[in-house]
This record gives sequence, C-alpha cells and structure tokens, in this order.
Amino acid sequence: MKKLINDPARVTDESVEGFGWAHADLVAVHTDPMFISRAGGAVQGKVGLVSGGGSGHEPLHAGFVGLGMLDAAVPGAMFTSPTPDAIAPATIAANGGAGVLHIVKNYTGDVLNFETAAELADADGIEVRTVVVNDDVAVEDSLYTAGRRGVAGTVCVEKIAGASAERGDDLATVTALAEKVIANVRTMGVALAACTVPHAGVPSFDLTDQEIEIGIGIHGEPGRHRIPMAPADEITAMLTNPVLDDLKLAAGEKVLLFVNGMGGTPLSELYVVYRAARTIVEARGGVVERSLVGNYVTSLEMQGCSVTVLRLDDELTALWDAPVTTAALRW
Amino acid sequence: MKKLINDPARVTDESVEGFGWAHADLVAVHTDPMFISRAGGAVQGKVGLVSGGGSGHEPLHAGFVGLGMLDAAVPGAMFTSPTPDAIAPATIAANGGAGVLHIVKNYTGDVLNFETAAELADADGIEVRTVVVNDDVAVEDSLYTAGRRGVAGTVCVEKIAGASAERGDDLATVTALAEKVIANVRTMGVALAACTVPHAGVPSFDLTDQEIEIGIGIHGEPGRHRIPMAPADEITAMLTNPVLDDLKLAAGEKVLLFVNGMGGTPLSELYVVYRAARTIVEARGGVVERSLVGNYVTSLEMQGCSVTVLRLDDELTALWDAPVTTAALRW
Amino acid sequence: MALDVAWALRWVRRTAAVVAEHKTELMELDRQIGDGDHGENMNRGFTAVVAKLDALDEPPAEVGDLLKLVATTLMSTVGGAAGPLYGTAYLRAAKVAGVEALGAADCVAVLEAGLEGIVARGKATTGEKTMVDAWTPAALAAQAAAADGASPEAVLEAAAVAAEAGAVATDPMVATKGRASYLGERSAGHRDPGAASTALILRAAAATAADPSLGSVA
Amino acid sequence: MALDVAWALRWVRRTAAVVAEHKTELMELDRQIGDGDHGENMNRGFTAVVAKLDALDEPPAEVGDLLKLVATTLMSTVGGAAGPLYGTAYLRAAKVAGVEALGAADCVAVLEAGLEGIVARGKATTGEKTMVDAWTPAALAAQAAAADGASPEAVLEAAAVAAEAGAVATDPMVATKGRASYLGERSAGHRDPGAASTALILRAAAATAADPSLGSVA
Ligand SMILES: Nc1ncnc2c1ncn2[C@@H]1O[C@H](COP(=O)(O)OP(=O)(O)O)[C@@H](O)[C@H]1O
Ligand SMILES: Nc1ncnc2c1ncn2[C@@H]1O[C@H](COP(=O)(O)OP(=O)(O)O)[C@@H](O)[C@H]1O
Ligand SMILES: [Mg+2]
Ligand SMILES: [Mg+2]
Ligand SMILES: [Mg+2]
Ligand SMILES: [Mg+2]
Repeated sequence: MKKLINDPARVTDESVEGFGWAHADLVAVHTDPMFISRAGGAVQGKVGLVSGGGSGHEPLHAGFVGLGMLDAAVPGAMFTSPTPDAIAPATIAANGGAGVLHIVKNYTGDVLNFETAAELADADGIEVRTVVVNDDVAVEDSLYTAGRRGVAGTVCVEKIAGASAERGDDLATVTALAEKVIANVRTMGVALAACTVPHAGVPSFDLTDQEIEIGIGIHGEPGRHRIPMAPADEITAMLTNPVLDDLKLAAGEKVLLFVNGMGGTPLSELYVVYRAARTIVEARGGVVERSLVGNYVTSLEMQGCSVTVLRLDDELTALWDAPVTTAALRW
Repeated sequence: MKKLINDPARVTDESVEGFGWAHADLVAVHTDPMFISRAGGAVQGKVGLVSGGGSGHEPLHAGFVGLGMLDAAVPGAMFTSPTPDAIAPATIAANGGAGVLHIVKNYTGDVLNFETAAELADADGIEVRTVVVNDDVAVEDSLYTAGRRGVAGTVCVEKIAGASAERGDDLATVTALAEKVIANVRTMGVALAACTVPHAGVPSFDLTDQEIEIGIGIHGEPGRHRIPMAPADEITAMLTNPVLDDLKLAAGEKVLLFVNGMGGTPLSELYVVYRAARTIVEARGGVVERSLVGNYVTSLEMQGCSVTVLRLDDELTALWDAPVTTAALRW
Repeated sequence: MALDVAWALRWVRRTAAVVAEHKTELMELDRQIGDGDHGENMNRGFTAVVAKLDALDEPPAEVGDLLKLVATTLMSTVGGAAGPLYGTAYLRAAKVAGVEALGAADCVAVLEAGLEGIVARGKATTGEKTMVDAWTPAALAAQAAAADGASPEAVLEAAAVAAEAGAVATDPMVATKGRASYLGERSAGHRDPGAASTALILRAAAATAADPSLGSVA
Repeated sequence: MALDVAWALRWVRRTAAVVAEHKTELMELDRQIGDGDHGENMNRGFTAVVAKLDALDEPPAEVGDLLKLVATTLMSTVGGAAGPLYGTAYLRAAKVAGVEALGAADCVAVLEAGLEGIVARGKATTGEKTMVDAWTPAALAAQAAAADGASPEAVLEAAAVAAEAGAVATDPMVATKGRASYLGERSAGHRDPGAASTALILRAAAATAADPSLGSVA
C-alpha cells in the first residue's frame, strides 16, 4: 500500500485540518469531537442541514458544507460512521432555531448513530427530522433486510434540500423535498479495482485483471456479482438499465444524469460513460435536463463509477439550479 | 489494463463528445479537426485565449473553456500534442477581432505544432501571440535543453490571462499578464504509481511497492529520481522546498498554494499534502492568500500529486478572484 | 471467587487485550462480507475504555457502574454499527448489575439484558448472521446452567461455549441485516465479525472468572 | 532501376509497412525515455499517408509532389514532436525533388534538405540524442558515396547503413532536446525512438531502390 499519508490513525484528522485551512472562507473545523460547520455559523431562522458518515468518500460530506447546501458535516473514521457525541454538537451548531434535518445514508451504523444523536439533540430542545437515503438499486430492498444503501444520490438530496432550506422553507417542507428526491433518485455502481483502507493495508477485495465487480457500494464492500471485463458501453448499460427500470422512467420524463467517479478513474473515462449512459436514457425516451460528471461520492482510490438518475420536475430543477457555494460544488 | 473505455483509438473522441453533451450550456464541440470552443462563439472585441495539448490531463484544457478563462481548447491524442490543422481553426474560432493568445505548455511537440498553427492563423490575418508555460522545477533549465515542462501552473496562467481578457485588456496586456504569472509560478510533482496509456496497455513506467518517483511530468514520463516510499510530510517537503527555493520566496510575500492531484489519488490525501505544504510555506514566512486543491492537471489515473506556488500581488489576486464559469472551475 | 467489581475490571481489561490480539482477524472477517473495519472499531473502543479505567482514582462501587462506563465509552468511540449495538448492550446490562458481585442469576440477567439491548437497537433476530446469533445461544445456555444450579463461573463458561458455537454457526448463513446483507447469497461461507467479537467478549468473561490472574494490570 | 515516382510510391508504402511492423518497438523505446507514443504517432501518420495514396486517381508527376503530400499528411496527423519535424523534413526534401527520377546527387540533396528542415524546426545538433543523430551521418555518408561516383541505389544504401549506425550511437547519449531531456542522466542507456524511426525510413528507401518487388501494392 502506497498512500500520501503520515499515520493511518491520523489521516482523517490531518485531512480535515488541511481542508479547513484551504477553505477557511467557507467552513470552520471543530476538533474532538470532530465536525465541520459553515464559517458563518448557523443561519438564524433557517432550517439546519447535517449529514455525515465514514470518511473516505471525499468530497462528501465536508465538501458540501456552505451556502445552499449543508450547515454541518460529521466525518467518522475511514468507512466508519461517526459517533453520537460528534453528531449531536454538529446538530446544535447547525441549529438556527428552525430545527435540523439529518441526511443519513442507509447503513445500520449511520442510522443507529444518528438516531442516538437525534435523541441527544432533542433532549437539548432541538427539533430533529431524519431522512434516510437509499438509492442503490444493486441491493434488493425488503422489509426484512437492512435495505438499500445510500450512495451517490446523496449529493442530489443534499443539494436540493439545501436549496429548499436556503430559500426559507420550514422543517416539514425541507424534509418533504428531501423525501421527494429520495423517492425519485436511483444509482448503481461498478468497480474495476478495489480501494485500500489505510489502517487495513490490503485492498478491500481482490479482483483479477480480467474481472470487474458490478453493484458495489462506497465502502469497498464487494458487489452483487463479478463479471469479466467489458467495454465501457456494455458496463454502462449494466448500470443504467437497472436504474431506469427501478425508476420506472416513462418516455418524455425529465431527468438529471449524474456519472460519479469512485476516486481513481480518470475524468476522461467518466465522460465516456456519461456518453453511453445518456445514449441509453434518450433511447428510452428520457430527457436529460441536467448533468453532473465527476468525483463527488468516492471510495478512496477505487477505480470505477456509478450512474445516478434523478427524475426531475420544475420544482426540483429550480432547486438544483439554485446558487450553491461549497468547496466541491458551486454555481 | 482495465479502463472504462470502448476502443483505445476512440477514447478521446468519445470522451470529448460526452463532455460536449454534458456541458452544452458552456461549450461547443467541433469534430475533425477536433476542438472545443465557447458555446456562444468568439466574444467580439475580446482577446481570444486558446490552449491545448495531449489528452489525458482532463479537466485541462477543455474543462477551462468558458467565461473568464479559455475561448477554445485543442485536445490531441493521448499525451500527444494536437496538430496545426486543428489548432488553426480553433484560433480562428476564438478570434473576436482583438487577436489571440496561444497558451502553450513547454513540450517540443506542443511548441512546434502551435508555432505552425500560429503561422497559418497569421496568414488568415489573425494576430497571434504565444506564451510558453514552464513551471516544472524538477527539470533543470538551460539555454541548451528543451527547458522546463509546463505542468499544473498552466491553470494559473489560463485563469489569470482569461480574467484579463474578459475585462477587456488588449493582446499586449493579456500577454504581459500571462508572462507575469509564468515568471512567478513554480511546480514539482511526485508519482506513487504510473498511469497506463490506453493504446500502450502497459504502465508508462514501473515502480515497486516501496518506490516513488520524484519530479515526474504529466505524461507518465519517469521523474528525475526514484526514492523509497516516505510519509506524506516528507514527500511534500521534497516538492515544496525546491519550489520555494526556485521562486526565491521572501518572508511576507503572498502566494497561491495549489495542490494538484494526478488523477488517481483520493482528495483526502491531497488535503493531507496541502496541510504539510502550507505548514512549510508559512514556516518560511510565506502568506497563503489563496488555495486550490483538487485534480486539475492530471495524468490519467496516475497516483501522486504536485505542489504549485504562485507569487501573488494585488493585481494577480484580483484576476484570480474574478468570476469564472467553466466545467472545472467556477466562482 | 466472587464476580465483583475487581473481576469486572479484569473482564474488561482482558476483553481489550483479546480484541487487540484478534484485531486483524476481525478486520479480515469484515473485509470478506463487510467493509473491513470491525477489528479497528472494536480495538479503538476498548483501548479508550482501558484509558478511562487507568484514569480512575478509585474503582466504581458496583459492577453496573463499570459496565455503564464501558457502554458510554464504546458509544462515543467505536462508531459503525457495532458501536451503538455494544454500547446499548452494556448499558442495558449495567442496569441489572447494580450489585457488588454477580450471582448466577445476575449473570443470566446481564446476558439477557445485553441481548435485549442489541435487539432493541438493531431489530435483528437469530439466523440473520449478526452478533445476535452469538448472544442468543449464550443467554439461553446461561439460563439452562443457572437452572441446573451451576455456579456463576460455570454459567459464564456455558455462555462462552455457546457464543463460540453460535459464531461458528453463522458461517453458512445468508446475512439479512447489517452491511453483509448487501452481498446477498455471497455472504454465505464467511463468519460474521460481530458474532466473532461477541464470542471473544464472553469468553473473556468466563476466562477471567475461572482464572484470577487473567486481566489484572501487569 | 530509376528512382522515379513509382519507386517513391513504393518507398512510402514500404515505410508505412515497416513503421506498422515496428510500432510496439518504437513505443517501448519512447516509454523508456519519453511518453511512449512515438510508435503510435508514426503509425497513425503513415496509415493516413497510405490512405491518401490509395485515394489518388493518378500518381503525381514528380517525386517532389509525392513527398509534399507525405509532408502535409504527417504534419496534420502525427502530432507530438515528430509530426512537425518529419513534416518539415519531407517538405524541404520535396522542394529539391522536383524531378521525374532522382540521380545520385538528387538523393544527397533530398537527405540534406530533410536534415536542414529538422534542424531548422527543432534547433538540435548532433549528440543531443534525437533523430538528428541518425539523419546527419546519413546525409554525410550519402555525400561521400556520391563523391565516389556511387549509383543512386548505392547512395541510399550508404545513407541507410549510416542512419542505422547513428541510431545505435544514440544509446549512450544524454538527451538535451525533446522529452528525453527531462530525464537528464537517466536518459543514457536507451535508444532514441526518433533516431530509430529515421533509420527505418531510410532503410526503406534503400531497400525499395534495391528490390523493385518491395512496397508495391499487394
Ligand atoms: N441490525 C443489526 N443487529 C445486530 N447486529 C448487527 C446489525 N447490523 C450489524 N450488526 C453487527 O455489526 C457487525 C459489524 O460491525 P462494524 O463492522 O463495526 O460496523 P459497520 O458494519 O458499520 O462497519 C456485524 O458483523 C454484525 O454482527
Ligand atoms: N528538438 C528536437 N530536434 C530533433 N528531434 C527531436 C527534437 N525533439 C524531439 N525530437 C525527436 O522526436 C522524438 C519523439 O517523438 P514523439 O514521441 O512522436 O513526440 P513526443 O516527444 O511529443 O511524444 C524523439 O525521439 C526525438 O528523436
Ligand atoms: Mg464501517
Ligand atoms: Mg507525446
Ligand atoms: Mg465494518
Ligand atoms: Mg513520445
């Protein structure tokens, strides 16, 4: 394992410290417990948005703290959800008196830790609502399982809920809009090569040079099945069709098409995948109204990508277009 | 070699086509000869900025076409500079009647091809000036050699010259400002793992798991020397000190600190390097006024990074802060 | 030998030592069907617990007080799924351990309370390939042993044996809870890391009860 | 046999075939001290040249016309450093080849003109580990042979032999021009890819002059 780090045990602390120095105009970094909040502090009267999860998915979530998106982000250890004693103060820091929305990716660990944190914040008299993002169609959903994972679609939830909060919507409205995005966003991913968690020192799974892993998550978990390497157009079809099927996208419907890199794949390849995905969406009658291509929800240096489709209506499109000023997303 | 591509011979075409679809609001893609120009076409009365070079460095250069930066970008084959028959029409497309500046990275191939293209454009009555970026301190400079390479510092030249052109400066002024940036920007890079050019199919150089390559360029060329793997702080010192020495940075001077990823290194690690680099700059009395951290001048999926320092004065800072709306850089 | 606070201290220190010893093994298990951090998480948590113990001027009065300290420390340092789950387990156990020393019935109560805590939080039942599959047989075996009039030490021994068997029994299971459930059928053929760590924890309880030299500060 | 347009056509087609054949070899050389694309670049260029030839309804009248076509095609398809360099070489050579067939003196003139073009563009001299180190001895050997009254075929043979020796002679050189110069001392011990491709081109000239069957369309 070769990494630009000093001590595996300190990589998250040092990385977040560097992030804070580089973006002091946007964020404030708090240490033990560690969380990132907007430089200006909570916006009075505005609903606060807090998200978090294991580290290693950068720029998610800290890169999305700022005007029009999150108020606070809580990074855990690498791929390990943060603890309630960090989430609770982040929630308090994000509270502008209008309540706080927790945006949680659906992992048992994240759900349980945010749950406890919400109880703590509630004890401090802060109204907390929670939405759980579960856009990964690679995982079969069922009442009896942990359900689908939250992956790249989280960016859409944070952007749109953030715009809703920024324009002054109340907690119920912001929550409803977040739920609306969750109901209309789906994702599926592929890995060409696994990533190596610093403290583990070995790749999270082993792939030969002729294999790829379809249906991977963002924590280096193995995927649903392993297939021989294939051309980008074929791989993209294996990701895009299940997404469109699950969305039950009808001809003429407008969508946001988001090709997300897992961290170790060149941008040029992501655009090759975008080209293939867009061709499929349009062949099925979808209308690509908005696009996003880049590394936004990563898995360290994993090679691969995911394809996300969000069904748009005029309200969602307007909120997506609303101004955003964060380290990783701005317009 | 596993890549998200279809045919190595078509990867650049398909990638650029996807780029054009994803950013139709910003750019127009022209095919054979291939180049990218602003969606709106040339801005009348504005100096046009054209850059280009081999592909594989995305988002450079196409990702910097748009308001406040480039008017046209010319991608060559992977790591191969484009030909005059593509550069010339791009130059014509960028001409708003006030002349065109060619921003060329210092590689024999780029210099010679842009030279010929400038002659062709000149024959069409377009006044063309050329600046050659050579910020890579890893290469010893001398009258008798090809000189230093142009690497990550190119982003600073394109951003600042672009802002100058956008505010209406004439060709001489824009050229002078570009030269000023070139005179004050230095870079040095490291590779932890080489990249693989699609048509080659093998890594551009071979490194064991205990070695890193110091002083690499952005075309997968081997570096100046090979050393054993070391902690991020030590590696960062090996990059930052030569840069500051070459700049002869004096205590109290203001700088832009830019940590650029080579494509395959996680953002979290780039911030660890930024933290180390900033500590060194400040220990030497430098004042970090602006920062940039991310993958901007890449070498496919190469793992590693470069550290760039640009000496700032109020004029350069103002031009850096000026609005920019491109696929890869916007504020 | 009484299962008093002194024993509980040795149990916890012994647990920390064993978790550290098996850290890579637990990470490798989690790498197979999860995200490879379980060993790291548990080790981070119990290292923090030991640090807290070392900082105590005087040992807590009751076993429950100690278990509560373990609970809050794990909750704020382990993270992941295991953090809240084990945290709640120790918290519930602490509630029923408000005594100076555990009798056989107390041992059963502690194990049952811990299991209830995990189920309350994680909503898993047996057969879902989680730590519940180690805790459940442990609690049942403890009940049976106590019913037969076994000593507290023997009750813990029965629980440890059952937990170890329960962990092994997760091998063929297809996970329907936790991260391993994302693998579907592919999760079969691997041991659940949380069940394995549960077996380590309960084995440490029995071992320290049987051997007073184990777990005492070097 | 006259070194006329028919021969020139065979020379160019033969060059394309040889470059394709040695593509990976040239890429490997460039991978060692450059960026690994020289074989790809040259092959892309000469493939385009052949396509242009195939599209011609009638062959050009003079050797120079053909060389001019090669020059412009290489310039617009090869890219990199080699594109403008070889492009200029063929362009300059074309200027002095405005004849129906090359005599011994014409062959010398063509080689000298090509070299001048490369030097004019690239500003390199001998010993800098570039294609100049293959072109220069080739031009000199051609001059000497012509002075000794050698036949056109013999002049090209002398040039080819010298070019091949010149390419080999680049092995120990430390590059001071082109991409290889970035390696400094580390560039020694590797053959310059451009010098190697020059040797292939000039060998193709001599071979097609000696053997009328070579390079003719299958
Ligand atoms: N819903 C649940 N109920 C009980 N135990 C669970 C549940 N989900 C996960 N676990 C346990 O947690 C263990 C994983 O812990 P850990 O790896 O530390 O957290 P994470 O999965 O978040 O990385 C699993 O092996 C399993 O035993
Ligand atoms: N200044 C120069 N003068 C003459 N030949 C040069 C010069 N610079 C480079 N070359 C030749 O070009 C060759 C490299 O060509 P190529 O790999 O196609 O271009 P690039 O270096 O841009 O990738 C070198 O091997 C060398 O022979
Ligand atoms: Mg985890
Ligand atoms: Mg090249
Ligand atoms: Mg885990
Ligand atoms: Mg080359």
